[in-house]
Amino acid sequence: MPDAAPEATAGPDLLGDAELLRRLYRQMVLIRRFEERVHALRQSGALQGSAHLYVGQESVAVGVCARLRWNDYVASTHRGHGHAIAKGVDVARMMAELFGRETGTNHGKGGSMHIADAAVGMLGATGVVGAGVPMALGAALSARTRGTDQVAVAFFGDGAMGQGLVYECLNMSRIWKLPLVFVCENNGYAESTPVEYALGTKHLAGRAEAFGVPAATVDGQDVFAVYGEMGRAVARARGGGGPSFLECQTYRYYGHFIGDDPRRYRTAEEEAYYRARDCIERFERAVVGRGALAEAELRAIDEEVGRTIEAAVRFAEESRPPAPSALTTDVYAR
Amino acid sequence: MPDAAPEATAGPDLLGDAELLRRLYRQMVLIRRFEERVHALRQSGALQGSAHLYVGQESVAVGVCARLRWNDYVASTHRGHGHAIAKGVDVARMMAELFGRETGTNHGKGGSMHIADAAVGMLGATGVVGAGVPMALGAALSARTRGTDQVAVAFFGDGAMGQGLVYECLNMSRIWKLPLVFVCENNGYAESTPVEYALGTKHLAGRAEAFGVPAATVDGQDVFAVYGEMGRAVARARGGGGPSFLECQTYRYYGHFIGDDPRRYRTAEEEAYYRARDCIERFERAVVGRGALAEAELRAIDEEVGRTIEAAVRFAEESRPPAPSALTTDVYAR
Amino acid sequence: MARELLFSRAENEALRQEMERDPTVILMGEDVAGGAGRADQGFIDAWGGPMGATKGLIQRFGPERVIDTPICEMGFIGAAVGAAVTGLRPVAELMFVNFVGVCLDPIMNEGAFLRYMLGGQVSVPLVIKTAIGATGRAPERGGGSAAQHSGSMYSIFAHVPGLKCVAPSDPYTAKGLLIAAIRDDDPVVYCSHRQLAGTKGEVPEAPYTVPIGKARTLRPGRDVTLVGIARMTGVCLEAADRLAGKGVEAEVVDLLSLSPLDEETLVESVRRTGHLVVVDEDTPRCSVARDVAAVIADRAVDHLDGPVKTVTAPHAPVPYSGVLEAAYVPTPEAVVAAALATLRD
Amino acid sequence: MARELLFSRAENEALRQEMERDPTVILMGEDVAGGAGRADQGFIDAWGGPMGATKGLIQRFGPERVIDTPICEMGFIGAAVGAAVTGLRPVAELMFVNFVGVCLDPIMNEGAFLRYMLGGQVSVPLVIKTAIGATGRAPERGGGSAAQHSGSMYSIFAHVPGLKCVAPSDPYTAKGLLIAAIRDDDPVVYCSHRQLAGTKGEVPEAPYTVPIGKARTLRPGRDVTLVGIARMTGVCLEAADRLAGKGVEAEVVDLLSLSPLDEETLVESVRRTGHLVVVDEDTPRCSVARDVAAVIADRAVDHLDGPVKTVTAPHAPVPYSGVLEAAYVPTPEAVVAAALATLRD
Ligand SMILES: Cc1ncc(C[n+]2csc(CCOP(=O)(O)OP(=O)(O)O)c2C)c(N)n1
Ligand SMILES: Cc1ncc(C[n+]2csc(CCOP(=O)(O)OP(=O)(O)O)c2C)c(N)n1
Ligand SMILES: [Mg+2]
Ligand SMILES: [Mg+2]
Repeated sequence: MPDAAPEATAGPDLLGDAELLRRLYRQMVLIRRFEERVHALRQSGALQGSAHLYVGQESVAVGVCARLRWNDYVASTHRGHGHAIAKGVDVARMMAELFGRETGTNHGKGGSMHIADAAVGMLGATGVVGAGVPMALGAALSARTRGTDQVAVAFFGDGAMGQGLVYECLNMSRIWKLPLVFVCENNGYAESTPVEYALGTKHLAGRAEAFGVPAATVDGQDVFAVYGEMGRAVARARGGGGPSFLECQTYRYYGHFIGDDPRRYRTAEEEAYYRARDCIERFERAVVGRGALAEAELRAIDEEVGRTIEAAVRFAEESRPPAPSALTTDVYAR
Repeated sequence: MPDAAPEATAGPDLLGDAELLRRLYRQMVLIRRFEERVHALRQSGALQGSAHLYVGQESVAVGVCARLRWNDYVASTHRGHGHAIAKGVDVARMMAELFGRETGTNHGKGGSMHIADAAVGMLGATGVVGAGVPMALGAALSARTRGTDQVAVAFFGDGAMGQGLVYECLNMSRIWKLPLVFVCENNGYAESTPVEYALGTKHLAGRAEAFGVPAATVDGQDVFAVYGEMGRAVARARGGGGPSFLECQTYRYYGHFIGDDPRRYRTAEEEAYYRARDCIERFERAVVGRGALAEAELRAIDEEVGRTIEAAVRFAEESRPPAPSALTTDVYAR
Repeated sequence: MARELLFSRAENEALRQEMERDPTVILMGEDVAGGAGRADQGFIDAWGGPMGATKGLIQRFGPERVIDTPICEMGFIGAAVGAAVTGLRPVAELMFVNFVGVCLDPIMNEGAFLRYMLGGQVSVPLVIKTAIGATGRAPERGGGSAAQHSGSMYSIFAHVPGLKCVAPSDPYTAKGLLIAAIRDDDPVVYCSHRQLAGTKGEVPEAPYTVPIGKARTLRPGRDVTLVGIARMTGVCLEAADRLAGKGVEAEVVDLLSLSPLDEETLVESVRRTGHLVVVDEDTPRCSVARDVAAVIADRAVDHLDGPVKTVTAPHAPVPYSGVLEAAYVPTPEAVVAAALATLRD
Repeated sequence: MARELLFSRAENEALRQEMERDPTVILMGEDVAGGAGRADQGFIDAWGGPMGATKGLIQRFGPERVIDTPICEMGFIGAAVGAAVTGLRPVAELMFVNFVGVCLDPIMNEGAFLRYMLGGQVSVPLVIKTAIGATGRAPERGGGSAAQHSGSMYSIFAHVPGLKCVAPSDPYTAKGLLIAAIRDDDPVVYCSHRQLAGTKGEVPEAPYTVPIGKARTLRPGRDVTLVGIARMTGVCLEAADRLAGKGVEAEVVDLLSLSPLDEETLVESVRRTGHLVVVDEDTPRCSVARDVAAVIADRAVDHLDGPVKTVTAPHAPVPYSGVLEAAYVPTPEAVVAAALATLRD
């Protein structure tokens, strides 16, 4: 297994776009530091509440969302921090949400599994496996009916491919030619269940193709590969060409939720294999190695991100919890 | 369109089995006469209650069930009379059920959409589109766990292929290698919605293949074709080889339910095309034409079937409705 | 003379008028038009939805707003939720309420909870239009539609916070409640009783709303309050007639809104009459009927002069046989008997 | 001294003993064992189900009887129904009760209705084991699991004819009710409160059943009846202690069986005490709490000396924030206040 990690696949066009490279890097690092901080806060007992960490998969969210406009739509999953950050949700308000504070994205009512920010098209994470997919489909339908050229993205895991709902949506997206991109994050596991057991295969794109939805499989730990394929999918969607399916092969470094020990069901060798392909390190090697960005630039970004995260934690800690009256507001619009 | 109807595909082995031929013929005619009688009773107002007629599709139920043993399982649909008769349910008790009588298969509590007879492995029709499929899957799982070599069949329509549930079952059947045969009766319509609109294609077998389930498409109006392909599927299932998927291309002659006028959504030409391929007529041409059975034999069967149906109607009409107390029995076993 | 319309035509008119008024209103469901994709062959609007309630709309508004769906309630109602939070006001047709079995998730966990989970960021202006109730076919000649097509089940919707649920009892309330549901910024389940579809009544032509959250007193009376839901309101009126013949003055309240519940009207009525019978075609356990009874037992117990009675279906699925189905659904006789029982001393 | 066990170990023991006793009992669900298909790599039983309640069973009974499923509740619970009518007694794990949204159909339209629709031809000996309730995490340091993972929702199951539904309140009733559910020939939803999983109590080692359909009186009292469900039974006991300090003798009834309902025990208690408070973590509308209240308002109205009170969650989804979650769930203080309100005159 320990074959050499392949280089990230940035072509010359991308390597020439320093602005883009900085953005991709910053977002990947921002997600990782956010998550690591959440992990530490949970370990210390300072923070409680259900949370599923995205570390290891950053290149998927970042590569996908880098192709989107602010008013395109994203529907997310229980493992949604990365999607939210990549779509532009403010990390301070996200952290405050995890702390259950009034200043949180959802005013403390949703927590990790439901982080949303309608202002940037983040429709929300959903805790029911698969349930975000029709939400994105509906957003795509809505965009088309309203005559905009907005695109919708549905993120979901390999586990969600057990749910029939996903196939219902593949079918509808195709017959209505909707501007929808299915992004399947195949990290190999649903909780402790390996994908090759649950679905009888490690390769999921073929299922989408059987529904007439063009599908591609990419190395999800290569942000350029994701960005490249997503470019084609978004162009198809925005151009009226209908849905696409992107299978991103990736890996989560932590357990299913904070507290889960993944060594109960995954080998150290397998983990090592994927960690050797770490999306941030590969990005750095490709970009610095080929002189597209100076290492110092990256370190400066690291530092800025570090400060941003610490400010987010302070913001969260200093924010008030919701007023007791919040218990029964927002149940109805009126 | 009016190309010549192809001959039914009986090979010499089948043509030599007069016993089997008589059985296939009798069951197809029994289903048709039963249904036509129900239609007439409904038209005259003598009978009420939801019912969906199977006429036109007889060769599917008969070809499939002719490969099954009495204790193999069948889960059916809202259009279930044909499946029930082919699996060996008594038509008198079925007719009594439609009349809502105590002597009915379900003692009058289920009606057309739920006809069942556990004694012959008919697990029941179900009125929720797709819901019979997991039932058959569970029966297959049960057979395997109990160590029998029973096989289960799930009948469902093209419309059911819109339901994600069917794909959940394809997936489970495959990973667990269950003795299950999926029989998709593609009659081109779900209510008034054409399959090529609802599913974007007229060809459904490829979807099963994408789940790793071996699939075949047959001319569902040719009882020998169905019987042949079903033979392979049952052998695979009983031999531990796992599930199969059979797409049977067929047609219903009447409307979706009794009272629906199919000319609101189907052309006369299309109807003529399929009627020219009528499964009973093609059978008769093939069998009599090639001397496997004498025409007189078929006429004798016709007569016997006619008497059986009339006796069934009399039985139903003379039976009592359920006692008032039946309203609240059978809710619980105890 | 005022204009009379069939119940299902009143619904049709409500949909048409709202779709005209507001271009964000769309309609989705199986065969809401029918014959889909065959317009070039002259097949359009072949079906027109259950009871023909959506007939004619596709000709007026086109297939982009009157959307025939594949059979996938979980998927298309989930999509309706997604559309509702992004600028549309979808009306999703759930052919029979029993099929909530295949789509409770988008109705409850997403549709109803989303606004709260998101801290009020979004509204979910969604209508789920569905058919409820037994068929009422001729007892001796067969039966109805049996257990999977004849339920009422609205107590499930009333239970879920974030949802609203209404059940009209005549063409007038059908049109008014459907328009109110469409204009409402929250998800509303609109329950249309299949046996009412063919009934007639006065319906103003101009659009109007019947307010969600308000019950309606159809007949005043001082001896006992009869509360009806959907078709049971007619049963209560008939019972009230019969009770009048026995010298009992029954007040009839048409509940209309199952969630939110108009507690004030109910409490106020029972405080006057001292006696309550709630009539509900749904099964009894955790029903709207018992919910109303419990509210009264909390808020008006001092005014009660007898047991609070509920007349409901038995705790059993709906039977097929016409004979059994007729015995399943509450009758005026049963309501009269219950009313007399509350008055027993 | 009698043996003490954790609630979740009591459930584990119940499953193990029944699977030993009866080879037709099987277990299905997501990660009920875990690490599936990796036994050759030494990964077996990696997870052991929610709260580890099914840990160790696959080693004993093998993957043919302890079946890890893909994530497809509608499919595998539908399959469990099919297995139940063909000779097995499946226990299907529904990780959290909210997920009933994706599988109500096989539970209701098939599981619960099948026997009736088929005129008694088949039984459906199926157990759905599910987790209910809020997390109860520390208020100021974040939150719980929010709206889609913290519901109670058993009123939906109680509403459905053909289903039974139980909710144990301690390790003893957990083991006894789970065994009873497995042996029952009808479909039973077994609701396991997540906050009880880590509680300890006396549990006999030999298999035993706690009868379905019977409530249990945990503390006698003559002034007011407090009825608790699952974790709320402990809340009632605590409230009873506090009420004792105020000179009020509260009787505490542990409901245990939500369907069928033990009306006799309830009616008999309220006839003695004349006052009733029902405590339920579920939302109020069409809840089990209001169902019990309505039964009393019908059957024991003459014995009531005050309003019938229910103490429930508000009509709102479960919030994430620990501060709000703590305010969401009924507390002993709220029960005491309700009890005093029923005694107000
Ligand atoms: C309908 C439903 N069933 C079960 C669960 C419990 N659950 C939460 S996450 C998860 C696994 C999801 O796996 P996958 O889709 O691969 O996403 P990943 O966790 O790997 O990101 C499960 C079973 C759920 N949330 N919803
Ligand atoms: C879940 C669900 N949705 C909708 C319906 C209403 N309905 C009954 S039959 C039917 C069409 C089914 O089409 P198909 O599966 O092709 O079977 P066919 O009627 O052609 O035999 C529909 C939509 C239903 N019974 N169940
Ligand atoms: Mg995964
Ligand atoms: Mg069809």
